[in-house]
Amino acid sequence: MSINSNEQRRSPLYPRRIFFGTGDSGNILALLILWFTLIGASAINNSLFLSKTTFNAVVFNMCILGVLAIGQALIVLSGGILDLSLAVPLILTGCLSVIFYDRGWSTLPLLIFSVLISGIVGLINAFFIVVLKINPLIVTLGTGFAGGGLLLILFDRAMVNPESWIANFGISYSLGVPSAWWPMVLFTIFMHILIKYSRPGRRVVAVGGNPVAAKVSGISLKRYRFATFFFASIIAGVAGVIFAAFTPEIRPSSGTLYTLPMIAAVVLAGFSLAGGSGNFLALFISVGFLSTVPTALVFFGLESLWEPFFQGVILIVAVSLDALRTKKTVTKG
Amino acid sequence: MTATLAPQQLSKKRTKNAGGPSVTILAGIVIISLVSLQGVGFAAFSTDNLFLILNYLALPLLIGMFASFSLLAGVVDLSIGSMVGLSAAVFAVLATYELNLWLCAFLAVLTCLFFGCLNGIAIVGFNANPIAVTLGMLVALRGLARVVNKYDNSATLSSTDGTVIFIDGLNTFTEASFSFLPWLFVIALAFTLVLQLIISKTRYGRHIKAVGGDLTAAVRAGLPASRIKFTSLLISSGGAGIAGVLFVGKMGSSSSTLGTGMEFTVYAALMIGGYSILRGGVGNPIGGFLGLFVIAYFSNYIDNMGFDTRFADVFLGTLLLVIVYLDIRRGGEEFE
Amino acid sequence: MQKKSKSWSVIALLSVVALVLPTTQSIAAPKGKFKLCVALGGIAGILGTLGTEGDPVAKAGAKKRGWAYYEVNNKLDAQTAVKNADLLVRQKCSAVIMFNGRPEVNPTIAKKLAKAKIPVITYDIGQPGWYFLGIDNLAAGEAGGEALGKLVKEKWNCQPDLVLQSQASGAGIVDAMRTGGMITGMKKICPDIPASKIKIFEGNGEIAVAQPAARDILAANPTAKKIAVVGINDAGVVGPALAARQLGSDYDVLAWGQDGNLIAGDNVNPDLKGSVLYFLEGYSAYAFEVLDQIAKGTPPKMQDKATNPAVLVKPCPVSAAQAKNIPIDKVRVANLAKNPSKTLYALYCPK
Amino acid sequence: MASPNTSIDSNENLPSSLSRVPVMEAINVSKSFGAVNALIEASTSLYSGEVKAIVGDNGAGKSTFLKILSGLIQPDTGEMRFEGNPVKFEAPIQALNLGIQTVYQDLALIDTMTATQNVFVGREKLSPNPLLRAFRIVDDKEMTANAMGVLSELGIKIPSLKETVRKMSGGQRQCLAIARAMLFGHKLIILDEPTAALGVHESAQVLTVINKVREKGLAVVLVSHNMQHVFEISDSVLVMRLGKSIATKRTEDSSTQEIVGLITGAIAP
Repeated sequence: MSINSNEQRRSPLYPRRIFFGTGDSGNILALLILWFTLIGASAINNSLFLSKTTFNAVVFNMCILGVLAIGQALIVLSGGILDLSLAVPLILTGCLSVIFYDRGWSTLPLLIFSVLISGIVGLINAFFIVVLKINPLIVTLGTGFAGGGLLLILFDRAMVNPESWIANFGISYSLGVPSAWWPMVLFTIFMHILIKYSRPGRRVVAVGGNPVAAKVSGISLKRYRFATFFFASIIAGVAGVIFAAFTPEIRPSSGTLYTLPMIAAVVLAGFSLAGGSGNFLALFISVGFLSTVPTALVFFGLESLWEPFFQGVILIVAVSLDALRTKKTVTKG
Repeated sequence: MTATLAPQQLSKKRTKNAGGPSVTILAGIVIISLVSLQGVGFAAFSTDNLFLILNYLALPLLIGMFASFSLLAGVVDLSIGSMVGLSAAVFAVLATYELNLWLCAFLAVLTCLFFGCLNGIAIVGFNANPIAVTLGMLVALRGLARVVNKYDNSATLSSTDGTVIFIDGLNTFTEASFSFLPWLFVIALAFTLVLQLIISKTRYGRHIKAVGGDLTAAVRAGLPASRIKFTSLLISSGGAGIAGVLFVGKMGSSSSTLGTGMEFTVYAALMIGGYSILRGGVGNPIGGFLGLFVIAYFSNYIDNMGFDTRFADVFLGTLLLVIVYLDIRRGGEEFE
Repeated sequence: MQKKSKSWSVIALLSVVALVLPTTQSIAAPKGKFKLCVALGGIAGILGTLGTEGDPVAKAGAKKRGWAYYEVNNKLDAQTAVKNADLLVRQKCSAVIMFNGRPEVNPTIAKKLAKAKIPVITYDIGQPGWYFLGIDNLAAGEAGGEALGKLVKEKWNCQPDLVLQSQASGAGIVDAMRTGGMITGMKKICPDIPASKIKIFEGNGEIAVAQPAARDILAANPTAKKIAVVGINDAGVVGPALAARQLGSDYDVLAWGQDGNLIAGDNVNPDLKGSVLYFLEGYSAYAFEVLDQIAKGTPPKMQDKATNPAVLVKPCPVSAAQAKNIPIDKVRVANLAKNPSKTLYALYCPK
Repeated sequence: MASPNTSIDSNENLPSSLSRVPVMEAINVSKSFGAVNALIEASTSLYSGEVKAIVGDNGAGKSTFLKILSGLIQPDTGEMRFEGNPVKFEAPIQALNLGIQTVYQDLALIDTMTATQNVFVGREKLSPNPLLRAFRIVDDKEMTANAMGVLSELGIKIPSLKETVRKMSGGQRQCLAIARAMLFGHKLIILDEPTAALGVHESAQVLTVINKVREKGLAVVLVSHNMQHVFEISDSVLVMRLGKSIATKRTEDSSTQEIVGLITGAIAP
C-alpha cells in the first residue's frame, strides 16, 4: 500500500482508474454507453446510419488505428509511458512488404520477415531505454524523428500492385466483415487473455504498476522493457501490412497521422499513463467509438474539417468526467 | 514500510549537476561550432548567420519559456502548438474584418486563455491527467484553427487554408533588429533572464517548483497548489497566444500548419535543457534557453550546408538522444 | 550558490562567444559568381519529386553554366518557407526558383526577396513580381474535367450518382483552381450535374487521408453507386476510388487525377482512368530560359500571372491506356538529361 | 539544559502540580467516514516539554486522530482546545499558524529542492531590501543561516544545505523534516511513524533529535509501532483500540507487556 501511494506521489501522472474505480466492467459499460449514445443520436438524425455500409465504413476506420492502439496500449500498460515512434515500424513494414512482394516472395516469409524487421525499431528503443537509461518519451521522440527521416530516404516510392494479395486483402471480406478487421479482433482477444490470465502478462502489469516492487520481487525490468517495445513494434508492423493493403502509394509522412488518435484511443480506454492499469476490451470499444465519430459527423452534415475538433473535445470530456468521478469516490472513501 | 527508501535504491546514481545539463549543452554547442567551422567556414559565425539563428529562435524561446511554467508545476501543456495556430487564426481572421488590431490581438490571446482555463478546470478542478487533457486540447484546437481560418474575409486567396493578412506595423516590429540581434530575440532573452530570476529567487518560483516537485509535500506545507497549477496553465496558454499573434506579424498570414508539431520540438529542446515533461520541479530557464539554442544552431548548420533536408530529421533525432545520454553520463536523471 | 554561479558563468561564456565570434563575413558564394537557389516544395507526392529529393535538372543546369547552386526545402510548411526566404537572402542568391505550396506566406517572402533585389521564378503559384513558370492550374483542371466528363457521358449518360471532390485546401489557390477547374471542365461536357451531387471533402492529396473521408461520405449516401472522383492530385482520387472498392463490388468508379504521379509506371490503380501530367520534375529545364537572361543582366519583362506567364507549361491529359508508355518521374528526368534540347512535354506527352 | 525527566510532573489524570494548561486538548472527538467509525470519543491532552506516544493496532484510529490534531481533517463531534481556548481548524494552515507542525510518515520533503528550500517551503523569507522585497525576492542567505542554526541546535548533520534532498539518507531526511517542524512549530510537533523505514543507527539519530525538541520545551506527539522506541523516548503513552482512546499510561510506570496487552485487548483498560 505505502509503496503504491509513494509511487503515485512521485509521478505527476497520477494513476487513475477510469470509471467506477476498480472494475474494468464499469469502465467498459461507460464506454459502451458513450458509443451507443453516439450511434443512437446518429440513427435518430438519419435512419440510414444503421446500415451495413455504415457498419463497414466504421469497421474499416478501425482496422489500422485499432492495431496500432493495441501496440501503444502495451507500452502504456508496461510503464513505458508512450511510444511516439510507432509510425516508423508501421511504414517500414508497409514498404518492406511491398518490396518483398515485388521480389516474388511468398506470403508467409514476406509477412514474417517484414514484420520482424520492424521489431528492430522496438529493440533500438529498448536499447536506449534499458542500457543508456534514457526516458522512453525522449527516446521514442528521437527515434521517431530519426526514423521518419530515414524512411523518407530509404523509400521514396512504394507502390502496391493492385493485383497483389496485399491490395486484395484491403478490400476483401471474411465472415461478412472486412478481412482487415480480424487482426485487430484477434490481437484484442490475444492481449486480453495474455494480460489477464498469463504469467508474462501479469508481470507486464506488475512492471508497469510498480517497477520497484516488480524488480524487488525478481522480475527483470530490462527483459520486460525489451519485450514490450519489441512486441509493440511488431504489432505496429502488422498494422503496416494493413496500411499497405489500404494505401497503394505508401508515403512515409503518412505514418504520423495515427500518432495522436492512437494515444487518444488508449487514454479514452482508461489506460493509466503511469502504467499498470488498462483493459484491452475497453480499448476495442474506445477505438470503435473514435472510429464512429468521423462517420457520424458526415451524417450530421458537418465537414470532415470538424472531425479533429470533436475528437479532441470528446477526449477531454471523457477524461475529465472520469477523473471527477474517481475524485469523488476517493474523497468519500 | 521499506517503501520510502525504495525509489532511491532504484536510481543509484544521483544527480551531480543540480544546475541542469548546462555543461553538456555547452559541450554540444562547442562541438557543433567546430563542425560548422569545418563545413561552413568562418561564415558560420558571421553576424548574418547569427541573425538567422536568433531570428528563428525568438518565438519558440518565448513559447518555451511561458510553457516552462506548466512544466515546472508538473502539468505539461501539450496544447501550446495548437494554441499558437489558433491564436494566429483568430487574430488574422478578425483582422480581415478590419477591427482594431490591438483588439484583435487581445481577443486572440483571450481565446487561448479561455482554452487554457478549460485545461485548468479539467486538470486542476477535475484532477484529470494533464497529458491526456492537453493532448485532447491539441487535437481539438488544431481542428478549430482550421475551421476558424475558413472564416477569413480576405478576397485575395479564396481557398487558402490560412488567412492572409499582411500587417505592416506588426511585421516591422517582428522583423526589427539591432545589428545582428533581432529585437524579438532580445525581448525573449530578457524574458528568459527575468524568468530565471523568478524561478530561482522569488517566493512564487519556489512555490511553483515545490508544487511540481512534490504535490503532496507542497500541499502539506500550506501552498495553494491548485491555484499555482491553474495559473501556470494560464501562463503557458497566454504565451502561446501572444506568440501566435507575433507569428502573424512575421509571416503575414496565419496558416493551418502553423504550430503543428511545435509542442514536440519545443519540449524536446526543453528536455535537452533539463526540464522534464513527466515530472515538475526540475529545470531552469537558462538551461531551457540553451536547449533551444543548441537545436536552432544545429538546424542552422544543416540549412547552411544545403543538406538534403531528409537528413535533418535523422540528425536532430540523433542529437536529442546523444545530448540526453551525455547528460545522464554526467549524472542527469536516469529512467528506472 | 553553486547552481547560480554555474548558470551565470554560462551566460557570461555565451555573451563572450556572441561578442567575439561574429564577424561581418557573409555566408554567400564568392563575389561575381552567379548563384542559383532553389526552394523545394516539400512533401513528396503532393508536389511531385520536387518535394523532397532535390531538383537534379536545376542542379545539372547550374553546374553546366558554372553557377553556384544552393537548395533549401519549404517542407510544405509556411513557417519553414519564411525562414528559408531569410536564408536565401543571407546566402546572397542571384536568382531564386520558388516552389511554395503555402501561398499564404508568399507576400511576406516576396517582400524579403524584393528588398534584397533577388529575382524569383515561381512554379505554378502566381505572386506579383515573380516570374510565373508552370501550368495554368485552372486550364489543367478544366482539361482533366473535360476528359472525365467524356467518360461520364459515355458510360453513365452524364448521370453519376455522386461526384467526389477531393480537396487539399492546404495547397491554397492551386487546389481551388485544379479541383474547381475539374468540376468546371466536367460540367462543360455534362452541364446538368446538380450541385447536390457534388461532395467536397478534405483529402489532403494523400491516400491515407482521402480514403477514410470518402468512405464516410459513401456510407452517408448508400444508394449512390456510380461515383466520379476529381481531386488535386492522383493520390487524392485514388483514395476515394479504393474506399468505394472496400465498401462493395457493386460500386462503379471513374476517377481522374492531376499531376500524373500514380498514372505512370507499374501498379496503376484500375479505377484511375486518367490524369493530367505537368512534368513538374522538368520545370527547371524551362526555367533556364529566364535564368540565362537574368544572368546576362537583361532580365525579361515581368510576367507574373498564369494568364500572362513567363513560361507556360502545357497540361497533358493522359488516359490510363496512354500512360502505359510513360515511365515514372525519375526515369523521365534521366531521359531529359540525355536529350537536353527537348522538354519532357515533347518527349512524353502523347500526341 | 534541564534533564528531560524533571519536567515530567504532570499527568493526564491528576491536575498538574504546576497547574499547567495543556498546549492542545482533544475532548471526546469522533470521526466517521461513511459507515466506518474511525474515531469514537477519543480524548487526550498534550503538554509542552512532553513526548506523548500514541500506540494501537492497525485501524485503531491513530492516523485519524493525528490528522485531526494537525487540522488536516475536522472531527464530526467533540471539542478541540488550544492552550485552553476552543479551536476549530478549517484548514491545516490554521494549525500551522498556531505553531502546530506535523511531520508525515512519507516525510513531505520535495526531492527536487535543496535542504534549505525544503525547510522554508511555503514560508520563504523575503529579502530585507524593500525594493527586492516588493518583487518577492527571497533571502537565501538568511534562510540558510536560520536552517543551519536550527540544525546545529538539534545536532543534526547534513552534508550540504545546498544539495537537493534526494541524495540524503532516510534518517537525514527525517531529521530535516523534524528540524523544519521545530523551526516553525513553536508549540506542538506531531510525528507520524518517525522511525519507520529507518535502520538502528538512523533511528537513534532521530530519537536524539526528538529528545532535543522536548528539551526546547515543545509538546511532541508521535505515533509508533516500535515499542522499544516508544519506551525510549516518550513520557506518556496513549493506547487506542477500535477507534477509542482506551488508556493513558505514564511510560515510567508502565511496561511493554502492559501496553501490548492493552493494544491487543488482552488487558482491559
